[in-house]
Amino acid sequence: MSAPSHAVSGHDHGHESSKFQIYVQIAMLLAVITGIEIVCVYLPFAKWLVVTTLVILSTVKFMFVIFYFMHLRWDKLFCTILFFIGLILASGTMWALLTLFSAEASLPLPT
Amino acid sequence: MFNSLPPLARWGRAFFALASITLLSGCDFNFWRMDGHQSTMVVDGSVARQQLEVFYVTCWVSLVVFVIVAAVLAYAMIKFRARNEADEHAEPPPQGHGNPLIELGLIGASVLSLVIIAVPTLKAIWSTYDVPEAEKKDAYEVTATAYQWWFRFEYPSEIAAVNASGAKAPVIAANELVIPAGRPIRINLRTVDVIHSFWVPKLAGKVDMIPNRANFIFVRADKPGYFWGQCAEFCGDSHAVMRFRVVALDKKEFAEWVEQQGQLARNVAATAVATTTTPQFTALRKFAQNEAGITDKFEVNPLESWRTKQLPEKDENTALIAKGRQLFSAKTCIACHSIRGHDGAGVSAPDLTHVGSRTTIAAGLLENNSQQLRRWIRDPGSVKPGNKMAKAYLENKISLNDEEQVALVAYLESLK
Amino acid sequence: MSSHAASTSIDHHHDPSTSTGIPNKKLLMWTFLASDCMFFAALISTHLIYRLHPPAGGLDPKVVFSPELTSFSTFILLMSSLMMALAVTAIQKGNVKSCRWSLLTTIFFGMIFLGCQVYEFNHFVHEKHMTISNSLLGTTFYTLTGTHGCHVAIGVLWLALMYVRSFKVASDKSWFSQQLLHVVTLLGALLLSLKVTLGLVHAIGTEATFGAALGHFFGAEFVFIALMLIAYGLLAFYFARPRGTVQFSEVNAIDVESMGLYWHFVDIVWIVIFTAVYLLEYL
Amino acid sequence: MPVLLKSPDILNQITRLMELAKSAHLTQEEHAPSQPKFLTHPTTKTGLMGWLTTVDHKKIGFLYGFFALIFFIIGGFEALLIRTQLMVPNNDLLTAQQYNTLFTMHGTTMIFLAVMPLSAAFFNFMMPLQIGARDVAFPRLNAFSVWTFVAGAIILNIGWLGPILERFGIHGHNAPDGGWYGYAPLTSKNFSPGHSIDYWVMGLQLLGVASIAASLNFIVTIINMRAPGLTMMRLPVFTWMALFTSFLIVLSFPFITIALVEVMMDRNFGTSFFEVSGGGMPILWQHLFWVFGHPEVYILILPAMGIISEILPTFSRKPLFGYPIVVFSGASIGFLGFAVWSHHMFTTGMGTVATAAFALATMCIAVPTGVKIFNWIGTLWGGHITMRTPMMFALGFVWMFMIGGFSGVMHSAAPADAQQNDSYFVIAHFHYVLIGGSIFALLAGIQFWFPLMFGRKVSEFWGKVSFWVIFVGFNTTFFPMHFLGLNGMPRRTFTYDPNLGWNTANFIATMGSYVLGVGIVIYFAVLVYTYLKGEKVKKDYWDGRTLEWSIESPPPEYNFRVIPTVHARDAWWHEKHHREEIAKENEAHAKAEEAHGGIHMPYGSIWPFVAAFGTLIAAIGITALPANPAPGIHLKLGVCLVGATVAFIGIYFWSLEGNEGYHIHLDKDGNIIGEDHGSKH
Ligand code: HEA
Ligand code: HEA
Ligand code: HEC
Ligand code: CUA
Ligand SMILES: [Cu+2]
Repeated sequence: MSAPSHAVSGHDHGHESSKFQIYVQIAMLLAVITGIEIVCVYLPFAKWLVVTTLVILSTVKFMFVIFYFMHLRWDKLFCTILFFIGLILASGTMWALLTLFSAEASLPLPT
Repeated sequence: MFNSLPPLARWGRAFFALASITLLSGCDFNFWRMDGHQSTMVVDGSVARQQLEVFYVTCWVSLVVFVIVAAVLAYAMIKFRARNEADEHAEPPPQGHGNPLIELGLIGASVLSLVIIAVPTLKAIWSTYDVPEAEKKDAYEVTATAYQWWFRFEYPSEIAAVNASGAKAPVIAANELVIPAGRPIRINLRTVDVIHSFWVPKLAGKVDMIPNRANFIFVRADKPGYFWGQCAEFCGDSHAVMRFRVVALDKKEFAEWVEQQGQLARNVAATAVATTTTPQFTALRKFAQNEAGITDKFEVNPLESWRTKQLPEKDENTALIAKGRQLFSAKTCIACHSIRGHDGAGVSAPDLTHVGSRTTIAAGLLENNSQQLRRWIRDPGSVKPGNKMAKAYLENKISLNDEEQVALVAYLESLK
Repeated sequence: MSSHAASTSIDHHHDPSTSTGIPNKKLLMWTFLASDCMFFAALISTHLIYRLHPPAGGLDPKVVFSPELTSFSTFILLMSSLMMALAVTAIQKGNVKSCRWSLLTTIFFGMIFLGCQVYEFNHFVHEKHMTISNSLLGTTFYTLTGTHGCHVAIGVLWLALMYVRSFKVASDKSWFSQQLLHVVTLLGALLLSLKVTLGLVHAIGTEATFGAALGHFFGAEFVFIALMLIAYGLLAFYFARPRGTVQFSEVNAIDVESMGLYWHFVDIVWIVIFTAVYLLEYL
Repeated sequence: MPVLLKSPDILNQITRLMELAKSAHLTQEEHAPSQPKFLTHPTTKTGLMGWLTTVDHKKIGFLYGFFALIFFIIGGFEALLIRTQLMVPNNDLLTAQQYNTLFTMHGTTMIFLAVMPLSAAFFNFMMPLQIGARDVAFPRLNAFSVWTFVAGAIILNIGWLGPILERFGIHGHNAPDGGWYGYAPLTSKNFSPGHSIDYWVMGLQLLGVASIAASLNFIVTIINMRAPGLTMMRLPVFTWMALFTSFLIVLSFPFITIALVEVMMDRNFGTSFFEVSGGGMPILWQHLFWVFGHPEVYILILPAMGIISEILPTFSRKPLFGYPIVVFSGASIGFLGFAVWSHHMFTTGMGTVATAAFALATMCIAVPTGVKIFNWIGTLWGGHITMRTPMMFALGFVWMFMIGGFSGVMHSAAPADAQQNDSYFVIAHFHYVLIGGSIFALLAGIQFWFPLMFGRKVSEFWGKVSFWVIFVGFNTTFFPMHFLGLNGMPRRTFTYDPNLGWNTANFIATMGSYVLGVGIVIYFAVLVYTYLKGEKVKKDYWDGRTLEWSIESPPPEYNFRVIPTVHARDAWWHEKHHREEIAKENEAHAKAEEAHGGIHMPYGSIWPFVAAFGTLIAAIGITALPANPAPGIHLKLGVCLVGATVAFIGIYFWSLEGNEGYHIHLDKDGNIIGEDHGSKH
């Protein structure tokens, strides 16, 4: 994630024009993964397996978008850290909340 | 330990001495003794005791750490203080930046002190949470339901007739929870409106009553006694006056009480038709806003006061009672209250079947005597702002004249 | 900041006037996105908690949701992200024209996504009888996806403003009124398109044959179609006519890039929502 | 320009005119499109317009401070009313309703309208000075923050007009009365039918927007606008704490924003997030609130710790002991702060495991906090401690905060907390950390930086008198509350019976609060006097260590004649001990800067104010207007729409305005010898 672009200075946008290719490829990849996800749901596998697969696949999509489309790969590491502080805290809090509410003591009153 | 006052609290005393003479007439000094009716320091229940023990651990650890740190701080403040002009303008001291070893040592020491606190904390979290497995069989179950601003207590294991035709349902009481002493009690905590909290400091710490949530609390009273409780979660206008009582009885007395509560409401035969008798009653004295509803006499031995309440009043005016019973329907009280065996099947208000046998009314706020009963039914809103009964008075245009008040009071008092 | 002129080269990953070399606007955007993560964490948690503990007798999302439409709009949003990324590269190279086209496409895809959402909400309310207030599922679902939709809408608005901004001509005294009209026309065209498309979809849904649907559609939407065409005409031939050197160049790359970050973020939130809210329900 | 021709002194005018035309022509070419009239930059620096359009971080800081202190007095007045009601049992000074309103507004005001903005005031004023910057990264965003804060404060307090509206037959308006953490479902339409909760919801919502916007700005400023050589590990600790606080705000406020949105939807659109009848779980509100709420209390204390970490070294004439560890512990406090929220919910029946986990996590926080205390003592150790007023308050902080921290640790033992929760023990705990902590530190900060901000010095004698009165009053008020709590007195009660053993302690507490009030009055009276008549002082009054002391007091609008180059941690202290080299360096830099066209200053702008004003209108539409009877809802929506439009116009014009500024030129002593408005950037 260090910035190779520093070496390439000025109007030499050599690596930039190849970005077009990368972007299109990634977009295709994202579309394909989305397709796989949709298929996954209907596969007759164990629930935990499908859920894990879905979570992993979405994470992959997520990472591709932030590292390529959002240039984290080419930007200063600091941007990545900054965003991941929020991301990790957000996922952590979400996880904690879901866990708390799954505890027996927290079940809503049966109706 | 609280006898050794910090110097600042002594200042407080000085203030107190200055002004108390004029302002405080009935003041007592258990500020330092910490043994009020709702004290968490002088307790009568096993759960509260465990919680108190944890508190003492935290308190002592904190105190020790505080004394050490404070001593060093005080020493530094005195020792390194610039004493005069020359000192202040002297060459600055060496510009040292820190000492990792000291830092690590102190971190280690802090962690250690925290471990001392953590261990009993963890133990008590498990032991105070629920009735211990071994005693589950013996545990007694009650359901407490909070309403704005009173409590309803239901005894699922005590089934009794609810009307003359013999339909059965669990025994229901309000605002005074009677439990067997010595036994573990598991109280289901429910609420019908907002969040409330069930707190009887001498028996156990609080647990909240939260809508759509099946909370419960475990308490055990060491011995028979009379305990003060209080709703401990802000629940609207009259949260402050949402109180209740717990009465713990020995086995035999508890059984008697259950037996009596299972009865339908007491019938007092009218000897004459009420309209012809002129009732004798003392005038209602004026009550100040927020005036206390509990007398000192009651305080002396509340459990004894409770016992007296179980027996019928001495000279009952039967005519008056009969008229009160009529009025209870006529004034639409029955829409909200129920009196098993008499009229009324309302469920949105305290069950009044045995209201006469309770020591307090209006959720522990007022002592249950004729003056306070009258004060309540005359204008419930002035006692408990925003209260549903006052709202009903407005909506149904209920107003009671002196005579009616007295009749109703007589009737209510007869319900033992 | 940005005191260095455009004449020298611009390194888009390094801004020498800041301590870290990251341009201020980019840093601002990344920090905001970190914060936005927490917004969506709160919303998604609310939704999932109530999905894990649904009230008895609540709606079954399997019956309500339609995976085809959602998959389609997911795809659309992914593509809009691609176009956005291309817009950023274009302007970084100083290619204003290409940047404009990419922006327009992004706007277009964004509008399709919004259209799908409007259609979906409409469908859920009228056909599936799930409203925001009649069920907990509706409550959390509409709030979560609605908030996401608001993000998309704000993004579209921002894109539209940026697009118009790229026409600001240096020597034009009336640039302000021009720009205002341009914005209004663009937004008008977009809203009219949305209206017309939904009208078409509605017509197809209600009429039996395609011919009847078209007839119904033209009958009902005639005025809107006409207005829409006028708006597009104005956009293409009046506002976009060449008028001199524009004040929009590589220097503005950072503005487009920050906007892009926002847009991509909206996309990744949707990636999460798509999985957590829709797909998991079909297990 | 034609106007000029009418002027009598023709010759003179014509030459000027020609010059003007020339320069106008020049600028025309450079960045041609002439701005429409309303987009021209305001240049007034004085009067009302000067304040409304200011983007100067110091003036904005001053605005924050001014409003915060007003609200502190208001919140304090509310507290005094609370204390007066509780002075004796069964007091009837206030009705239950009034009392509930008072403690709600007291808590909300103190936290959101007094302590937070006061911290923001120091962040604004001092942080850029400490990092050697001439402004924050986004000056207009900064102005937007302060005005949105004011809008939020207005919404929150507008309910006080209720009794007046009542006279005109308009009912249901009241100041918020649901407690500062407004637990659902008490805040639902069902149980709070009037408008009071709406005011609370929208007020907090606007304050959230303001806080997040301001914090984003601070984060970017601290990370990106540091003077050359000022690496992160050389940052003054106060700036570090500003950074952490801003992160906490940015990361925790979203949770309350969403929670408030959900309440608002429940109240207005029939959703059932917290409606039991629709399957909602009110407990969810508590989680969402405290995920925000606990970080919030660290938002209140971290700036205070930063201030203390500046004052102690200055008055011990020694650097902060263990700087890296202090910084790191600040970060861990902030981070751990997100993992302990449920310690406010020990009594909600979370089950054993969750309770234990949160109890342990909470205890962990005592470690990094302890580290700070130890390092402060280490800083004093071996120093030359000069006991000036700021130092008195700072030391008072260390003592009092410690006591508050220890009662916090007592809370963290969940079984003990089952007794303490919602009792006066909690009240004692958090007033020790909030007043003994935050307020003491902020009062110390005011004393400390007053000479810098206004160029006048506060009388030592009166400063110390105010300290002692406040200190004694504070302890007399809140120490007895520990006993009250342990003796079973519940909080949020407007009355109590005389038979519970609480009379004495309550009476003492009330007397103490009066003493505290007198102390606060003395404190501010002295400040006002000093502001008007105090003795003038030269720069660097306290022999300071960080960069803010390197400039004149009061600071000039451009802050630094030359952007300083930093070589060591306590940059100004270092500079004072290496005068010659640094003076040379600075001269070189000054020349370079002048060659680049002088000092860049941003123009003022009215648009942030307009945008904030729009949010105010919209919020009034949402909160104050009734939905019924019939045309009501349209009026309501209409007003909201108008507000949103105004806000949008504000933001749109603000973006069109562009971020150009002007340049000023200085002579050697920092006097402005010229301004040029011609050039861009
Ligand atoms: C400035 C704000 C602030 C700060 C800094 C703190 C700091 C802490 N707080 Fe406090 N707290 C509040 C503001 C604050 N709190 C408020 C406003 C409430 C009530 C909200 C409401 O209900 O309205 C509250 C309530 C509250 C509760 C809930 C009580 C209840 O309602 O039942 C708890 C429970 O754990 C708690 C714990 C702590 C702890 C462990 C710390 C720790 O961070 C303290 C750490 C500090 C020290 C421990 C002292 C110094 C350390 C040493 C000298 C090292 C050695 C020490 C040891 C080894 C013990 N706080
Ligand atoms: C930073 C936050 C902060 C600060 C500084 C304070 C300051 C004070 N607070 Fe508190 N307080 C809270 C935050 C704060 N508070 C919170 C969050 C709650 C919980 C609310 C809730 O439960 O929802 C609370 C609740 C609370 C209660 C409990 C109410 C209840 O539960 O029933 C009490 C009771 O004594 C109290 C007292 C005080 C006092 C005496 C001060 C004093 O320090 C105030 C000192 C200041 C002054 C005295 C101002 C001086 C001004 C004047 C003297 C001008 C006056 C003019 C005239 C007299 C005409 N506060
Ligand atoms: C809303 C319908 C309503 C009506 C009608 C009503 N009450 Fe009540 N009543 C209540 C509620 C609610 C309470 C509990 C109030 C509290 O303590 O907060 C109560 C409490 C009482 C109590 C105290 C009970 C206790 O154990 O604390 C008595 C006695 C009483 N009511 C008598 C009456 C009489 C007599 C009438 C008719 C004149 C009446 N009520 C009409 C709702 C009603
Ligand atoms: Cu019920 Cu407080
Ligand atoms: Cu906390």
